[in-house]
Amino acid sequence: MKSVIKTEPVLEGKEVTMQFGGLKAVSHFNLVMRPNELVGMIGPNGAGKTTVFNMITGVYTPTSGEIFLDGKPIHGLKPHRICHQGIARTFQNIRLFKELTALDNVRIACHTHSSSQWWQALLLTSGHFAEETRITRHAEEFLNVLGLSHRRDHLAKNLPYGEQRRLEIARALATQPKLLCLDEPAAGMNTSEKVALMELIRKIRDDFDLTILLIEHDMRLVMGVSERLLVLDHGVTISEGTPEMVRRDPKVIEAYLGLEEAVK
Amino acid sequence: MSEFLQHLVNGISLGTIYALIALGYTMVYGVLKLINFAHGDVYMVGAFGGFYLAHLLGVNDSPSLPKTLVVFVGSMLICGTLGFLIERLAYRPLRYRPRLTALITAIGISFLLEFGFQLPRWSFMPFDFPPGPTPRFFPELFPRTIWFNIGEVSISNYDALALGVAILFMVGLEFIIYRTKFGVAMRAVSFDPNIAGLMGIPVDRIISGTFILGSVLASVAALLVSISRPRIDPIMGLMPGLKAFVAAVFGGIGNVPGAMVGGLILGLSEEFVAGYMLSSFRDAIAFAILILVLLFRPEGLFGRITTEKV
Amino acid sequence: MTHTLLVLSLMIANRSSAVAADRILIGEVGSLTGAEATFGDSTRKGIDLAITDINAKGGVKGKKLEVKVYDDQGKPEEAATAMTRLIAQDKVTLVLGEVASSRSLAMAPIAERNKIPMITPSSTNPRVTKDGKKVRDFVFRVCFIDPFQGTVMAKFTRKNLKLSKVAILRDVGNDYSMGLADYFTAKFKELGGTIVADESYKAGDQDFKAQLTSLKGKKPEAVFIPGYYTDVALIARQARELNMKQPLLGGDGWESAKLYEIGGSALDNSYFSNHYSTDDPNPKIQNFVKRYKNTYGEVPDSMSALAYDAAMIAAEAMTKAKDLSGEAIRQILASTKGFKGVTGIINIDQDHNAVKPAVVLRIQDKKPHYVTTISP
Amino acid sequence: MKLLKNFLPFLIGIPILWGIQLISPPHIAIILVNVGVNIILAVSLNVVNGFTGQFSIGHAGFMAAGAYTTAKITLALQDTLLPGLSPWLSTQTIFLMALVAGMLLSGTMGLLVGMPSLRLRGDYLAIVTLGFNEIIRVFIENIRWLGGATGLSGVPPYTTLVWVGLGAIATISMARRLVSSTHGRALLAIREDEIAAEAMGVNTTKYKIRAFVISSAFAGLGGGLLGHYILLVTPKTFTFIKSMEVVGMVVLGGMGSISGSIISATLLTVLLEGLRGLDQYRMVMYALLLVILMLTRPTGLFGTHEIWDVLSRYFPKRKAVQKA
Repeated sequence: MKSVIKTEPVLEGKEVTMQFGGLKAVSHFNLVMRPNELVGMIGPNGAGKTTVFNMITGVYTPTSGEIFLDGKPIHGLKPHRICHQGIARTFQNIRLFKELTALDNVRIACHTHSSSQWWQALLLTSGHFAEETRITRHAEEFLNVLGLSHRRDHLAKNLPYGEQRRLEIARALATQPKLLCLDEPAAGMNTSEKVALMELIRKIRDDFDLTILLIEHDMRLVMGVSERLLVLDHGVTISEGTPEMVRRDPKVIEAYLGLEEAVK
Repeated sequence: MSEFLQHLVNGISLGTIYALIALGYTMVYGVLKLINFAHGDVYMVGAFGGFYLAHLLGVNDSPSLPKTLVVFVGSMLICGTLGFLIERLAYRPLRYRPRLTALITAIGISFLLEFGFQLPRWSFMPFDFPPGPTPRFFPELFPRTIWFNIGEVSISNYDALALGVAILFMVGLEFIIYRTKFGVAMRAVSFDPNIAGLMGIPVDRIISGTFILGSVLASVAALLVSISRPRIDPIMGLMPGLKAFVAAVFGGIGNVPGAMVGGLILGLSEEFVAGYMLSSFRDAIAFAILILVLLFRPEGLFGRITTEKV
Repeated sequence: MTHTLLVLSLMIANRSSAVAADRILIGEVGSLTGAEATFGDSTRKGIDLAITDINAKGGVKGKKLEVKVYDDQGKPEEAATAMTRLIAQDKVTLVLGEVASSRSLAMAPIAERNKIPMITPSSTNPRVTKDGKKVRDFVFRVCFIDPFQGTVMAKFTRKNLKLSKVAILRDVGNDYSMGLADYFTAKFKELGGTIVADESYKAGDQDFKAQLTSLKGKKPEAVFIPGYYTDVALIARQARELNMKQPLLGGDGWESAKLYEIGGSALDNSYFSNHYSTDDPNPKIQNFVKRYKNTYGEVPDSMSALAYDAAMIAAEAMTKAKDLSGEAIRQILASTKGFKGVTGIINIDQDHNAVKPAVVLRIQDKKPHYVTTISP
Repeated sequence: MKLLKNFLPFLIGIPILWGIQLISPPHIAIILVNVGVNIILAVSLNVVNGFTGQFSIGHAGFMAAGAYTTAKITLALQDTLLPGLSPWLSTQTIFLMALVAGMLLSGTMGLLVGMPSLRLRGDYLAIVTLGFNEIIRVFIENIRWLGGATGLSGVPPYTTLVWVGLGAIATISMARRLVSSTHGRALLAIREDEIAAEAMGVNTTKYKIRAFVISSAFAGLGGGLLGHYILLVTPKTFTFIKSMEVVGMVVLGGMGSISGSIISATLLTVLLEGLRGLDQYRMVMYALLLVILMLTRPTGLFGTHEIWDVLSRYFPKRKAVQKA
């Protein structure tokens, strides 16, 4: 841990605010992520977690504030530019390319690092073929990592739910990101699937040398896997720290855990 | 000055036509998200329905108010039925398919009506149907009179009536949509037909109702236009239909006052382009204005921005 | 793939009927559907009437005439396909058509290539029969050409009506209208008149008041509207609604009973040039009008009259020709002199245009009245 | 080897097309030319409407741009002989260059139209493309240099069945190569989910415009070929009705299916020709068949599949049944 802290941050958000009309979805959000960190973001529904994701990945341009990746500003860039800079994401409401095969879903993500030109594809240059082979091999590797090799030629829409979630992760990995943002990757899974998934996420982080930002609803799960937690409520960070610290934070208990406990 | 005033009156009169057709267009679109390409042809059928009824009643020889009313009601009934049938047979089976699919059947229906009406007369028909391609004279249901003059510019009862009816329709539609049970159901179906169905709304009936309403509007528009511009033919709905669609998009498709305003703006801009600039570029410039508006306001004048939830 | 295609098309082709020995097949291409269907419809009726008449008198060379009609939807590329099919598959002896120059222009090269005579009843663009400097050997017409009719109306307006300020309202999408307007302008200016305004409309428009209002502001003494009756009737009505009292002027595209029916009294005191006058006591014309009325229940328009003449000239040429080869018929057609048609006495000139006098008619009380004849 | 693979479809195509051209009587040839041109139009429109999922209904405008450019060039160079070439080779070369110029200009038009309008979606994009179609047509009608309402007549008869066939092969190869490349997959990604595509690093705006430009260029090719067959280029050929017909072919064939577009273009063209004997009833029948086909095959003849995929799936299944 100590060695991690010394290095420069991968992602840094400074006073990021997002306003929709009169509604402040996120206000003065600050975040620093060090290399190889696995940070969990929690908060009740409508707390602004996904909005934070959308700002980091460029879907929304923050109303004010700055976001840096490796020290370079990325706020206001288009999503594809941010993706090229090294941030990849999954979506809360799975957004696979439904009518395409699992392999094609991943191959599309490999496009980010393709050097071929479109006219090469039309003229069938040898560079084009080499590139296509490389991309396919690459994509197959990622399918393999996520245990989806047997689904290579299946249409994404026909995969079971859990596998669709994993395919989204494979697709995000294929863009070769520095930072991976996972939006409720375990939603809709049963407990054993969830545990397996969290193991997988940790393994991916280590194997691919990644930094991961994770939104998760399941408290126990996110506490088990994250090194650091961030709690959002009504667009404001109400607590930040190790899972133990957050768990004990009275504000968190009041805003989020308290509610859940009370229901139980 | 009087020329400008005359252009203004002409433009409003032309815009009223577009608005009348656009109202029906926008209604159907609002609920179904379907470009009902056949709307212009329903309009054409409305005109011919009125034409046949007027001849049947001998309006040409002795026009009277009751006869005029019968012509209007009859034509509305014909179009309402046609609208119902089109939706039932050609659109409903494709409701949950990609929208382009229904667009193609809409084009098919449009062709069917246009080319069907261009056929030579069937010998077994007691009256002159199909009418064939030759234009027909639409009988004068009531004479044109000048209501008042401003300098050299005169305003006729035809123009005033059309504008009055258009405004009445706009207000009426707004009332139906926001103040009646049917309107609430329509809005629910427009929002999401599946969920509306789950909430116990008879989706099929609401959509049928919307189609009938839209088609009835088309028939009234057709009659009002045909009275003042008494030439009707099987393809009379093609260009007005297209222009009305442009007007509806212009105002923000699905939005009733938007269709009205869009129609008027389109009519006025065409009028002033043709009157003061190059009349041969009339259509091009009308489209160019539309494109410019859409580039700066992609949702149309009164449309709502729909953002996709990520 | 291509093979399947070929088989498919050959299947269509094989339906073709062999020409029986006792009849002569001629082809017709027309816009039976689409935006200009009404003109195709009139033309077809005119041709059908002519064929009935010819066959009643024993046909051509003792054989009955038969017409094969193909629709082109008013599209040039369809006209080309239809023309090719008539010649190559149906093996017609001669082709009649098309109404519009843009479609005749697509058909003319095919007639030329296959050496099959083609007579267009009403395509007025000079290029239909004369491609650049070269006259198309197999293409003829029985109607006026644009330069002639435009000139006639310019002369009439300037000399007979003694008007000097005229406005033009033309159909921008229609080559006939554009041609007439251009030649009218040239001649009228040459005769010392001025064109005070030149506006355009598009066929099928519902509203012409924008253009009319700006024309009105220029205070012309007359408005030349070289369009078709379908639009002119509405234009006239709207002009009168705008209190424009000037005479309206036009060409043979005006001639139709529908003009008077739709336009009503708005057309009073208007003039147009035509091939003939329906009130001309000439029995040939009266007989045609009567028979047309009896057959179709309507008064013929200029399209049907021209179509009738085109079919009649074709029949005469086939009768006179030594055999039914394209070349033989072509030679007779090219030397046609003094053919007495419904639309006047037709001479075919070296450019394969019909040379005949034009009559100018005045509309009063929903009827055309003969005013004068202007010779070429 | 590389070169061979590149030109293989053309090398195989030329003798076959040549053969067909030799044995086809003119009335068959003209139908085949129409089929070929419609294949070019449908397949190229499919790149935008089917692959990329953008709703364009202004294809005829780009056809017009290509047709007029090509015709203007060949008319101007009609009597020119390129040095060092036989007359035949010289005209063929001029025609090829004119076609390429036509494609370049229509592609440029596609760029000019696409850049502002591809920000719009769905029906709004549709109406804007339709609007541009009409604008292009109205402008041509008003330009005397382009022949106004009559158009350009006396266009030299350069288009042959071989030319059209090669054009179709080029279009189909373009579409197939594109869709099986990483660039084509980027287009498919846009169709499936624009936001996800963008998040995966696809510059959606750039790719949409690129698809639009390629599609427009090939529409220009179709226009140029058609013009040099009917020897006439007129605004009447390029109305929005023509655009709608092409959209009909694409949807009927199945959005995103190349073979679907080919087959539906062929089917509809041959069908329309086969019905010609019915006079006025022809278009009524055509409209009825269009509606019935759409109702019975709502996703088009092939959906998003290709005939080669469908076949390969069909055969193993039949084997399985036999075993059982």
